[in-house]
Amino acid sequence: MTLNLFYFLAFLGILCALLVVFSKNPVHSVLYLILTFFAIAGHYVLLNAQFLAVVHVIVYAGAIMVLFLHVLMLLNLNQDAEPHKSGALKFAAAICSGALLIILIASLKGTNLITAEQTVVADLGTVKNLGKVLFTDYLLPFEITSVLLMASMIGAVMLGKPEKNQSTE
Amino acid sequence: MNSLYVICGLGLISLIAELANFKKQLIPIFIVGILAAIGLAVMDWGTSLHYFSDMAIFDNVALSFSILICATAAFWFLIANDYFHTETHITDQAALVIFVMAGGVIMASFNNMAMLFLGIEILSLSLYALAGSRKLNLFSNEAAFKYFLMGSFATGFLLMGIALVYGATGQFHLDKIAASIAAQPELPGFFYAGVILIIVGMAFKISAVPFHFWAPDVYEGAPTLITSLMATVVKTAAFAAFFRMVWYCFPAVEQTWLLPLQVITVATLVLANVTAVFQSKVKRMLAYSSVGHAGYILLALTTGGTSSAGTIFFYLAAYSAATLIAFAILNRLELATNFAEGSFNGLFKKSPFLAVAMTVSLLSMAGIPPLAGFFGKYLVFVQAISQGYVGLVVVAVITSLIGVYYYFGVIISMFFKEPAGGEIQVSSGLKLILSLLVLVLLAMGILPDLFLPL
Amino acid sequence: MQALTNRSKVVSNKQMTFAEKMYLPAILGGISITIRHLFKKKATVSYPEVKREFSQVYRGQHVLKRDDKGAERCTACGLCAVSCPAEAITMTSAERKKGEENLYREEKYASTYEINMLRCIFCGLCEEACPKEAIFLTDRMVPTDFTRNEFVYGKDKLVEKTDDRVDVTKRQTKAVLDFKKIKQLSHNR
Amino acid sequence: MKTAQGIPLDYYIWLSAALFTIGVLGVLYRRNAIIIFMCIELMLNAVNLLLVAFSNYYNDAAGQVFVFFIMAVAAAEVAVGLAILIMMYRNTKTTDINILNRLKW
Amino acid sequence: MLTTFLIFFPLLAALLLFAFRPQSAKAIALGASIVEFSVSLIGVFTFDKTGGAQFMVNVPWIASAGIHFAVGMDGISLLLVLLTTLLVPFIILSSVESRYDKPHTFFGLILMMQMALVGVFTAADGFLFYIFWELALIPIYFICLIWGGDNRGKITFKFFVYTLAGSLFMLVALVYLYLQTPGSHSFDISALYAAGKALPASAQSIIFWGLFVAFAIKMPVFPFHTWQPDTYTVAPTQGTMLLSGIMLKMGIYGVIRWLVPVVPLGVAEWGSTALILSVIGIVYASCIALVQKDLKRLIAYSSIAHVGLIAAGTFTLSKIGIQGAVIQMLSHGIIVFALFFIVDIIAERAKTRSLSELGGIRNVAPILATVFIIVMLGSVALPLTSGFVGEFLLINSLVHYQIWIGAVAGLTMILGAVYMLTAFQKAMSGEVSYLATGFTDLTWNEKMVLYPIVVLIIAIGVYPAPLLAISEPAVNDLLLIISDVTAQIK
Amino acid sequence: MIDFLIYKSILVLIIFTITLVVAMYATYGERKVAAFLQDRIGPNRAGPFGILQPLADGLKFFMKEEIIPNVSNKFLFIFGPCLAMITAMMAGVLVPWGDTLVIGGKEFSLQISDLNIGVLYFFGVGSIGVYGIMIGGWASNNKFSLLSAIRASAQMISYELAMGISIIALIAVTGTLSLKEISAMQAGGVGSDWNMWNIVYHPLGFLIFIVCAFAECNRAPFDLAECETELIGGYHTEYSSMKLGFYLFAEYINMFVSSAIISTLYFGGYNFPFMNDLGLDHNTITILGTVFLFAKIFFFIFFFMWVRWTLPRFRYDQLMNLGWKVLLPLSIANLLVTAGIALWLDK
Repeated sequence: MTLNLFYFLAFLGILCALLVVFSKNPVHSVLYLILTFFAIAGHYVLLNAQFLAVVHVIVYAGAIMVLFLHVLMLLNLNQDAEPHKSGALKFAAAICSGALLIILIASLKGTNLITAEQTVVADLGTVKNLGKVLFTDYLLPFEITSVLLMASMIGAVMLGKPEKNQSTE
Repeated sequence: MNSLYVICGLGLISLIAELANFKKQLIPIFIVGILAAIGLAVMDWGTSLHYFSDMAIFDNVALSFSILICATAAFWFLIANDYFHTETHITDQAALVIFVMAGGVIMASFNNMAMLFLGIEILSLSLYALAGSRKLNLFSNEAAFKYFLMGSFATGFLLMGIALVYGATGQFHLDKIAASIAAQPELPGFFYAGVILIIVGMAFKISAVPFHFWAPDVYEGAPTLITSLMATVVKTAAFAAFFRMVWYCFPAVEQTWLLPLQVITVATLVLANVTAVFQSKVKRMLAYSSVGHAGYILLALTTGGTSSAGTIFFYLAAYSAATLIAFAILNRLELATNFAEGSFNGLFKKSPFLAVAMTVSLLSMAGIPPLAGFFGKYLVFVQAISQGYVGLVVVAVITSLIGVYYYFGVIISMFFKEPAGGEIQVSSGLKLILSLLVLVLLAMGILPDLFLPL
Repeated sequence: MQALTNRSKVVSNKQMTFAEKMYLPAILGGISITIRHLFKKKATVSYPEVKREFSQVYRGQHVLKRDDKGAERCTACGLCAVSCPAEAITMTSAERKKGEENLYREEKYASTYEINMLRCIFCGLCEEACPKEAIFLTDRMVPTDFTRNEFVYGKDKLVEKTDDRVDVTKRQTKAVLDFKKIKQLSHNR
Repeated sequence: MKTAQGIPLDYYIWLSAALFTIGVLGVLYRRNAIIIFMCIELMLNAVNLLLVAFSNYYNDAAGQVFVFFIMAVAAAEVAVGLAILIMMYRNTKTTDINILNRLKW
Repeated sequence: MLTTFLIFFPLLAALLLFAFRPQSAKAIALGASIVEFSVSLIGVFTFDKTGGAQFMVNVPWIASAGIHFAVGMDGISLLLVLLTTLLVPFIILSSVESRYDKPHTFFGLILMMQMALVGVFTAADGFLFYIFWELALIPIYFICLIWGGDNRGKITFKFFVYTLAGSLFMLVALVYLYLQTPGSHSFDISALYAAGKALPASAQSIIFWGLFVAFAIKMPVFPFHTWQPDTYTVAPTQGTMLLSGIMLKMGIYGVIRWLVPVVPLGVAEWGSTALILSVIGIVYASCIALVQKDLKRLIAYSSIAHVGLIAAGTFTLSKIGIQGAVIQMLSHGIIVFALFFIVDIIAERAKTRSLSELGGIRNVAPILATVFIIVMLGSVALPLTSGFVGEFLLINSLVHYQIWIGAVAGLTMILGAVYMLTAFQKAMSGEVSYLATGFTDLTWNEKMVLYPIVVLIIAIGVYPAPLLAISEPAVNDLLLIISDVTAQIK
Repeated sequence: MIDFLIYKSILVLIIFTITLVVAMYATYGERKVAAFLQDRIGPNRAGPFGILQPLADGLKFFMKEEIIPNVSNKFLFIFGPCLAMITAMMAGVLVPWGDTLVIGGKEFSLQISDLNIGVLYFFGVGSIGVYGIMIGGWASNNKFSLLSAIRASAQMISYELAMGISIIALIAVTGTLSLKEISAMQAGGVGSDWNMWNIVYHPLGFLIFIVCAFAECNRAPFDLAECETELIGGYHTEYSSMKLGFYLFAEYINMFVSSAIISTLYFGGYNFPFMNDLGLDHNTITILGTVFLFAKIFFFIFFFMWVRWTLPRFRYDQLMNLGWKVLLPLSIANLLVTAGIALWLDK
């Protein structure tokens, strides 16, 4: 059952991911990416990380992709305005990433991990559990994240603000 | 850690300045704050404190790099003083620069992959925005954009590497990863893939060949002062992080990454220096030279083991000081000549002071004694030779000769070519700062012991 | 500048106080106003079942009056057409033949008389202009229809039926008649 | 070598390697800046998936916590990235990265 | 203390010039250099002629890297320091101030140059030697760049890269040696000697080449000489004087002090090659000098020839050879300075240096011609001139080394005589060229420079013994260090 | 297992039906309320008091001609309203419509699923709800629709933040994300169990939440995405027949679900005062509770309408200012204060 679910989600994820890359229309790409994200969210649920799954949906599907779509629409890129990329370049890209895949897959051969004590903690992905780790061990990174968000906020606002003296430059 | 608090606080102050309208006093406040941060870092010297369940460790290496970052930033602010009077989004940009510093300090002191990641991102995100801060300038836009795309792409690799390493060891802490590596008789194959991916990701960040191709564009496109920030503070932070990463975390699997890194080193040295020769714009030349210097630091990194921190520190300090001078002057000239090409022509006649300062800076970068750059190179070479990497050193020597070629191109044009345009006035403030930096270069060259804490 | 009416208000541009800026009192006020309307008497009239009373001077569909003997008052003088600001009225005149005296009051009459109800603005100027007290606006409503042509009302619809007289006495008060008299006099002078 | 739900861990590694590679492919293959950007997001998500799988395998919440950080950063990155994109678009009216070759490689 | 003063006094003066930009820069510079010369004379007189290195100063400089500020002088050093301090006042005196804008910079750079040169000749620490070596490069580079002739950008740059390339290899070699020193490493000269000697022959060969290339470029020895004629031509005369008069000697001094004793086995292995290269250089340069049209260029090539001879003599590793080299360094320094000065005078007045355009100067400027011929004879090593002493010793040593090499090297005297006298004849005698009309004879100023030089040339030629005595113990020490190796070869 | 599935299916079916019916009658209610607030009567022809009006409307939607613009993206054009509908329906899963019913010794919960991340689920579904509008607006290939889609996305993102933070303040006190547990915590309200409704503890949070809920539902005064004066019909300009109906329906379902969530989070859900003092048996209380919940929901639906006919629509910049410069700081302050007090009391 779960394995079948896994296969389905994996298939969906990879298919949609490929469609993201090969769709002519950017908006379609965005939509396929959203589907991919949902497939990944499904994987999270399979992996007992419900909280993460929901957060994933909220953050990626709910915020990030909406922003993408927003920008796409704002810039009105619904026609495929992408110029033709030379075949050689595409070929090179395909070769490069293919090589990367092969390397990654090859490196996975003979996977033997340290066998952790397999006491299954079912509530690993609960808010409580995650919160505990986040606010004890990972407190500093958590706080640092605020600096990060602050920086990105200032950056985005600065770039977004229209220039007052447009004629000077 | 205390200095990190101070720096983050400065970021907030910068934002408050916008609200409370004390922008004029911002730079002095920053300088004082940064000095305080440096002071706090100095007070922690030798304590090697661990913070927040080992998320950050401020040992001497971290402290020294933090101090370097702070000091460079302080000089940067002094140089940028004028800039901050003319630009519009003063407080935003100032805050972003402060955050760059914060990211740098985090990168210098991380002990957990999460900290590294966040540090890199704080630094990078701020820089993406800063690179594009000249919003109506297409070059600036393009620089920001390229930097952003490449930076995120690199982050992807870095993260994949971290994930794979986590998969193999079950840890994010550097020391625990190292322990886990030591404890496991046989590591899974993807662990090595992870290490390589991390290296690739970091190589992007330090712009080592062949992951450097974004650097010249970005350096050229970004506003000159921001470029100087990238070339100094960012480079320092990136190397500090790189050093920690490879020598605190992966020393046991040296055989995996050392050779690739050395190949990268040679490629960086040769390609960057050779390409720099063919650049017509000084800014672009400096960009390539910056990549080239990354090669020398990489040489120190790969040959020195854990003891290479001192060498890296010294080299970075020397390089930062020289780069600050060069970019400050470049910036001044851009303002004076309105971004005309060949603004360095006949600078000696237009402003002898700037010409001499620039010469000192370039000589230092070229590694001419008795300036700091020479001693930096010297330390690198000594270290490499003592570890038996004579071949690498010979390559480095040849490339540094090539370096002389392009640095002297600028010097020749300053002293030899006919100037266009009238004299260039230099404010006494800038003069003072530049003189100070020149003195630093001289002092580092003549009394390097003072600057070799590690 | 002198105020033209006493209805104008002086708008103040003073800074709003914090409480005002919050808008909450204003919103609450608005909300309470609307909720009060919830309980107010409804203004709706369920039309077919209940009909609304018209005012005395309501101006509805036109009628061409006949005199007491049943003869049409209209002499096709054209003053109504001239006075019509919407140019909705057209007519052709004809001479009264022998034996038609009971049909038309005077020697001349309108052989056709058309009002385009789509053009008509129900201003009542035709009524005012009419020297023969022939045309009146009534409290009847112009019914709806499906084609445009149907809205061009001819004499078949306008002239009052002899068996279904329209009462226009309300419009022929003394004041009205006096007014018309004066107008006539002044015109003749 | 299985996760708590009985799915072999290898499968997850392969899956996420595949997604990661598709992301890389997209970055190299496409020219449209927004799509490149999305492909980078895809790469990050592959990493997230991998981290969650490992976290599940090790019974270690740290992996999932790390995913949080990645998500936060991704959101921040998107904000800045799109701001840059829009800024650029205002000036050039295109998001084709090849227009950006005034600064030569 | 004396050495330290000799090093830092010019620097101080230079910095003062830079900082205060006085009007009378030349006078100040001249004064400073004369003070310097007097102090060096004190050195000469207080020098213990039997002892080894003297006036030692040794303070730790970069303690962590085992680098000391160690300076001192033995006989060889002393003579070269003397040469430096002697020539610099003359060089300053010879300059026509008005020709150079920013004179304070110009003279400041010359003084800096002097500081670096003295440093090179006195350094007793490998690192310090390298620093001074490089430091000597910068002022002369700027002198040439700012005040040089046409196309100076490219040519001076070539010069700079050449010499820097060499010195970087020297640095690598020194660092390698440094890392061979025991314990916490040291750059001390004796430690380096010991470290070098302990190395196997193969390693020594590599180091030999690393060091030799640097020195060879500086000297310059064929085939590393290509920068030299252009640079000499393009440099302002004072620059050329510095380059040829003193800087050349750095290379030879390097060979004597830093190459031969450091890697004796390497020298044994490759010394003959170096020697042959030097000899090839002699012949080659002389042949080229024969066909030169430009007077300054001609002297430049003659300089290569002379230096080749000195180098060859040095590589014989015999006492006569090295002694000859030392003397010839002095003599060549003085002579070549004078030659360049005279060329400058001619060029200044006739506005050309082309031999074919000159002529008949003897008729209008007899004193100049006289001085010129004396100096020229010194250059071609006529007996009783200083040139003769050095060349005689050198060729003697070469003949001892290998008879046919001596023979070939001896050619240089003949060839030298040929091109020098041809040049003299073309420039000085014959029809009075249109360019020579209005040619005035030596001014008071120029006489002040040239007369003492002429006196010196003749004095050394007649009585070289004191000089030889000064350098003898040092040479003996040197030979002692390499004695076992030389013994092996024999 | 089978029992469970059957029971759940039935529950789903019931709730589905109820949702639809409520949404249907919400359209009727809207018209009626609008009429009343404007001193009118409203629909009263179809059936007594116009009670069959929704059916008539529905019939009309079905009977109308399907128009799909020629240049639109056909699939997405149809997919948009479907997505809007689906996401709207999905949120209802979590709401605890009542306590448990005990039938034959077995407990049946009146909640379809009690996820331990309930609030977040609601939030997530809400955040993807905007796709329906965006896709529909984009696929129409109409400038006005596109503008509307852009507005909708920007609005949604802006208000999600404040909403999320205001919820977090609530969660910080309740300590759970499960709606069921949050309901249970407010049992009674007034009476023997002295559990205040959350509105008492979080008045500001409630205010922010409800404002954001308005915005998330695209209801006036936040209905910029469909403001007819500027954008004709906004994202559904090109829509007709049942596809338009779906959009309208989705809006009312959203309203219904939002009201249900507001009632659950801040107004005690299915709890009512004195519920345990009346001496009623469990099932009765449950059923009464459900009735009370619906009463609360209907009140809030009424409130939605009430506000719509009271307040004028925002201008776009005002909308953004409100979201970013007022609600967001307020919600953060609220969070801080709440957390501070919670900590203080905890100590």
